[in-house]
Amino acid sequence: MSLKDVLMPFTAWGNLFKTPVTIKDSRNVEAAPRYRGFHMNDADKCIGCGTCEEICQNAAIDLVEVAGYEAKDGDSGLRPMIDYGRCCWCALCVDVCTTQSLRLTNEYKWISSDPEDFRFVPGVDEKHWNNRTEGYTKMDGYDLYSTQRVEMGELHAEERDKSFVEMIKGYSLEQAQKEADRCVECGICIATCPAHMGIPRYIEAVRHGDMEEGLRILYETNPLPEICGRICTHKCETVCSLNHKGDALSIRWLKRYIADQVPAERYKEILGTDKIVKNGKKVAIVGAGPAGLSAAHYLSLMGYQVKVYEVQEAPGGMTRYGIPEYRLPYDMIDKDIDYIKSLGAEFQFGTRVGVDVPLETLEKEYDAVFAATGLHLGRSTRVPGSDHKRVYQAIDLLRDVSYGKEIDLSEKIVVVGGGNVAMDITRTIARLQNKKYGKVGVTATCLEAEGSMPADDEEVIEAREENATIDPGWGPQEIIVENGEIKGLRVAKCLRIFDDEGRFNPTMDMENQKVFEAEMIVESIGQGMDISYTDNIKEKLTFGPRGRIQVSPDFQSDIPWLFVGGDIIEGPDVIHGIANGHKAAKGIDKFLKGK
Amino acid sequence: MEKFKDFKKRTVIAPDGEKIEIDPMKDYYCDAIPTPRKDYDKIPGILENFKNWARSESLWILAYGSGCGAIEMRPLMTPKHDAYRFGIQWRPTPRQANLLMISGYLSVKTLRIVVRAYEQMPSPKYVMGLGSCTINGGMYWDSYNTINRLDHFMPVDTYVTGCMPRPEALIAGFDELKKIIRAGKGVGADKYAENFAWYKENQKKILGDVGLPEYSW
Amino acid sequence: MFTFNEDRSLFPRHDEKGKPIVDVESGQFTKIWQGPIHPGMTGNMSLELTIQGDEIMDCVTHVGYLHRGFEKLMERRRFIQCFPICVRVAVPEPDFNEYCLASTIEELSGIEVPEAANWMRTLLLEMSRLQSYLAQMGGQGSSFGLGLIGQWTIWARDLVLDRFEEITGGRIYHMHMPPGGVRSLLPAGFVGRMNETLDEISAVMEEVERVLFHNSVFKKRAIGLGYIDPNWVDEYGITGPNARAAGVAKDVRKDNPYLMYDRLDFDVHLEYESDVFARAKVRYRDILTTIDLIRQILPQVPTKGEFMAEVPNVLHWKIPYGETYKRAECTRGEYGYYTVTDGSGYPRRINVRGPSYTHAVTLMEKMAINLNIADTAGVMSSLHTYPPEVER
Amino acid sequence: MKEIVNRLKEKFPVTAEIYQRDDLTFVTVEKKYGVDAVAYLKEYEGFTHLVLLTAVDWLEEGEFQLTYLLNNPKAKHDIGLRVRIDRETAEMQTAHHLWPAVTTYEQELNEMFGISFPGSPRQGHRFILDEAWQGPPPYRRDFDTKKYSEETYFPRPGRSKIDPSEHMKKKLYPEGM
Repeated sequence: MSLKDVLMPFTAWGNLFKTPVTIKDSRNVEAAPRYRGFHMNDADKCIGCGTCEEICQNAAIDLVEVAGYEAKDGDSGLRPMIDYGRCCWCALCVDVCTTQSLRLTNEYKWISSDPEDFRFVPGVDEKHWNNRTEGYTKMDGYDLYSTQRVEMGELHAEERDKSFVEMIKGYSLEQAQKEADRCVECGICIATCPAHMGIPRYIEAVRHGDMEEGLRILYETNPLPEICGRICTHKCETVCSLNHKGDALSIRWLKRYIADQVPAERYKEILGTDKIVKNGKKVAIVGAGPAGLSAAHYLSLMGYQVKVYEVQEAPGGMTRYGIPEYRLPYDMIDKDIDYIKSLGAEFQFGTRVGVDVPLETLEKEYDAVFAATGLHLGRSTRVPGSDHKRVYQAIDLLRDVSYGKEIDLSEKIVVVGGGNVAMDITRTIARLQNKKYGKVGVTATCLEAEGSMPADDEEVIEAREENATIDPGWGPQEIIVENGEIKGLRVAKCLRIFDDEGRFNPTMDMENQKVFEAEMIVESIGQGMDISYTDNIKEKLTFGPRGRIQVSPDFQSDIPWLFVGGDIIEGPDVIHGIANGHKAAKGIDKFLKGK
Repeated sequence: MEKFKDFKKRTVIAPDGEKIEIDPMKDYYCDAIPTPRKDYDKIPGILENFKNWARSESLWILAYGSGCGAIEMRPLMTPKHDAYRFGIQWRPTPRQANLLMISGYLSVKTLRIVVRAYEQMPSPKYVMGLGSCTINGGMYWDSYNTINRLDHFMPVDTYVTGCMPRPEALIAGFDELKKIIRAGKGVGADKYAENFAWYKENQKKILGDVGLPEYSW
Repeated sequence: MFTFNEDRSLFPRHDEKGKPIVDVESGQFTKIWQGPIHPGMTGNMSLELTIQGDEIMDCVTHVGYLHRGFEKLMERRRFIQCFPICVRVAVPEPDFNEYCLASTIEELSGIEVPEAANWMRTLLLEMSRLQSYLAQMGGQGSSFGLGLIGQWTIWARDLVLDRFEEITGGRIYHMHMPPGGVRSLLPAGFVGRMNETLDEISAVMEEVERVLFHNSVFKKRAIGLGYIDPNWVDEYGITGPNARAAGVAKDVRKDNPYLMYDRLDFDVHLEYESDVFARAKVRYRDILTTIDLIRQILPQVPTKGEFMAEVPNVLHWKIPYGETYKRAECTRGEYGYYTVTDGSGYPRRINVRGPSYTHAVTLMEKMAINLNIADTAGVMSSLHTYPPEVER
Repeated sequence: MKEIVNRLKEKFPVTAEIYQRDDLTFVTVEKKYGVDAVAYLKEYEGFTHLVLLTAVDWLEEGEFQLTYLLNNPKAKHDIGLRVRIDRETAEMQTAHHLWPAVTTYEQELNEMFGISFPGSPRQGHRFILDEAWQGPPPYRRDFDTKKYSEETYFPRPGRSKIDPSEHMKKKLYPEGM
């Protein structure tokens, strides 16, 4: 111990002359710009997916109903309520938020004497930090799940533009599991899917590699997984919560993956449908399209003896005769339908109900009838010249291709229409032309402008890859016929399609016209239905807008034994048909059990 | 109760040889339960207002951190925030303190101590709950060893939210508490006395019946 | 300079039957409880002391005042959910929990962490070490009545917390190292501000050196107090500065280099007196080393690039069966996580190995014997124990 | 590491070995050799530093796994010695004579898992839990901490659990599906 040790501590007095470090105004200290303070939610952006609730380890987040936000497609109408008696400000909810609507502000003072106060709905309840912009947000490059879709293998344009080989290759197990892993299991998609499929559950089955369980979940609501897995309009993907900051989950391909993995001969064993107890009642189904097949499947399972009447030579309806083989191979249709056949459903082909078999006969022979005849009549543009023999309906041509008939092609063809059917026929013609002439000369045109075409984006992109010309935004005016031969289609620029009241009433710019050269025109502007078989009982039925038969939620018409569904009621698309068939089957069961 | 096995009368010989009789039960606990002040919830008069002002400007905190939040109290004692200038200081024993800060979760073992410390503090006394844990269990909402709601065990005057609250938030909390005291609403001790049976029942549900007299003083 | 007046290690505490030789019933002894309030920033822990006069005859450590059952709670949380909760294990120094948990999970699920994230983690761990040491230094001074040291170092620690706040958005619980990487890189202008902070802390440390280490009071009380025999290091599982002050070079950063420590240049400081004073000196020199390390790290942290590996969807992250142990050198010694997974989305078991586990219980009980009551706080503080590590 | 395990194998029957990292190995021995193997590693192989001793509850298999994690400070190696013991009887020889710290570990395991170590000094004494603790050993997997907390600690009411998909179905399709 030296004198130095005694004196040294006194050097602390040197601080006496320094500026004090004390914060003068301790009450108004601003936190750092990235401080994790109180929550703020952009309630209009939020979709109430509940992922924040899912990840919160403190159970601090509840989804609650909030005034002003109603449930709609892609938005549950719920908003997160946060309990500051639980929160630990870890900000995992911000990191995981699918819409990035949730963030933290850098406000940190909240004092109250009432412990019940500390529960609020951020962004909805009035709080003094609501207009603060600083605070914690998720950084780019930091993701708790992948926002990128697993790339799907496709045939290249050169490989596919001459053949009808299926162009989507399908996922491998590893890819499927990786894609399935992206699902956040919010379930927003379920309500939007017309069939209300258990989407998160079957995706979970893919993740676990348990395709048998996946198949069981699929068949709860959808008896045509192979078909749906390829050509479904996938409304679920448009509302997928991952869509908001990345790619939507490819729900459709995952569904297809499950069905592809299970061989047809194991279906009965997996689904437990080896033995079905028949109840002795009989149901007739008109039309072997998705709705009819779906009804046939569920009715068969319930023990009904089902007979399906189909005018064509093979089952599948539009899926077989309206969709080209490169999108939906016929053996995949057969796989689904053979299973339905194996459940005991009978089919009678080449029979037109109302012509070959009157509806009255069905009424007598069966306990109930389900009519799902679909939309098979092409609609015409009715422009001058559209009655020419070289003006075709897309739907007729597609059917002919399915039957393997030779199409009378030309080198220059114009397709009128911008929907998926128009793309189907355009791409089909492109392939046929490529085979026949070695080059493609097909142009598709439609009223809708680029970007708002009703067809799926990838359809348009792929059609262009296959060298078809897509020139949207034109309204057909006249088919130019010279010497009995078609020379072209005169079109005018379309300014708007709907009028102020939202009715279909296109306005053209007559100054801006041009002519698409063509030797053949294909019209694909929608389809109509043929329900002439109901002519005899027409007065007993009620008809809604656009000539549709009015039905109850069970798809029962005003005639109790007649159920109607499919494209002629809702849609048109395959998943509505499947949902209709399922609901109708339940309705028929309810009706017949109550009888 | 293993911990209280030594709580019996005995004679202790001090180092200088003096014999000292010790009866811990009598020394630390009493059978008389507390009584609330008369008319404590009435609007205070001028004298009481003056007293409340004096109380609010000298918050003496029991320097006992029950949980995480205690670490953010320490910077208040440093020159940076210097809480002493607001009349706030930390005292080593409950007898000298009138503000009990529950700085976060309370494990069962700590609850036992905190209840006793609270009872030993002279009236009027105030309780401030820091952080989520005191409000609704916080992170440890599903833990088998931490209580979820502080207001079931002692009257709480004010809560400061945060996990854990920043020192600045604590200062804001003191400001709020001062307002409460000046308004004559800092009557936690009276509420505790008034609802003594209910509080004791809740405490005993968790701490077990320790076989001690009801109230420590 | 240090003399041993008797061989304390031989003091018998229990006879062959395990009964304490100290007989309270005889009236010769008094039993007092020190704690759970503890001077010197150590957390809530009690020492049940049996004293004669003011000399401690027997000591039993009681913990559990901060027990929240983390290991149980983590068993019912998903892997990502463990990450916010695990930091609460050691309040004054939470980042080591984050790192150890994240690295075990990364190892078990085979995730490669980007280099930028590793640099960030190294920086955060060193900053965390700095603020924890500063807090301890204040506690060490306070426990001998030198409250001024605490005023300075806790203030200096606040500066580090401000820097933490800038990077991570949190002051105490940073939660910046989720399994797979870090949440963000450094904000703009951070390096300059951090360097300023380090300058200020260096200035404070110079003052601490003068006022604490050249303080006759501290010297008189701390030198020779709380001797740890080098032989006890393995016997009692002593790690960190406590071992280094006994002349045993134990430092995980050198022994089993993790993160970027093999690319950094630093020394392990040894002292041989093994008393409270020597331990304080080791820590003091460690603070200087840490400041130097941060200065080395700062220019090397990438400003852009990938900082988060691609992790499976955290909502249903499953890890196949496996077990591993990862350690890091925290301010108290070896900090480690032993993680067992079973193929589900939840950990089977996570065991936290805090250095305080042995320091605060077994070692403290041994060292307390023959101390004066007044010195226990100083000795405890010099062991730098955090009770939450003991009971989790 | 391999040589050490081979030497260990000569002395004790090793039922499983996992080379987790270059410096970390896990080996499993039978219960009756457990403490002897730990002592052997300590005395002859230089694993003088006990890192931790803990248990894992394999409820489905009806067994506890005890892990003695040992560190060789010179070679900078770790070895995790694992012993499976029956969950019903839950008893193991004590190793407190090897390191004093084992007493604490064994006391904790006794309290939190209900594993008894006959002969270990502080068995049966409360360590972490409160004296009033009446429940089962809490680290056992069949103890449900959430349920216990809800029953004991007055959870604040007023929480709701709404599943978005169910809610949407109810709102958008009130007639049902």
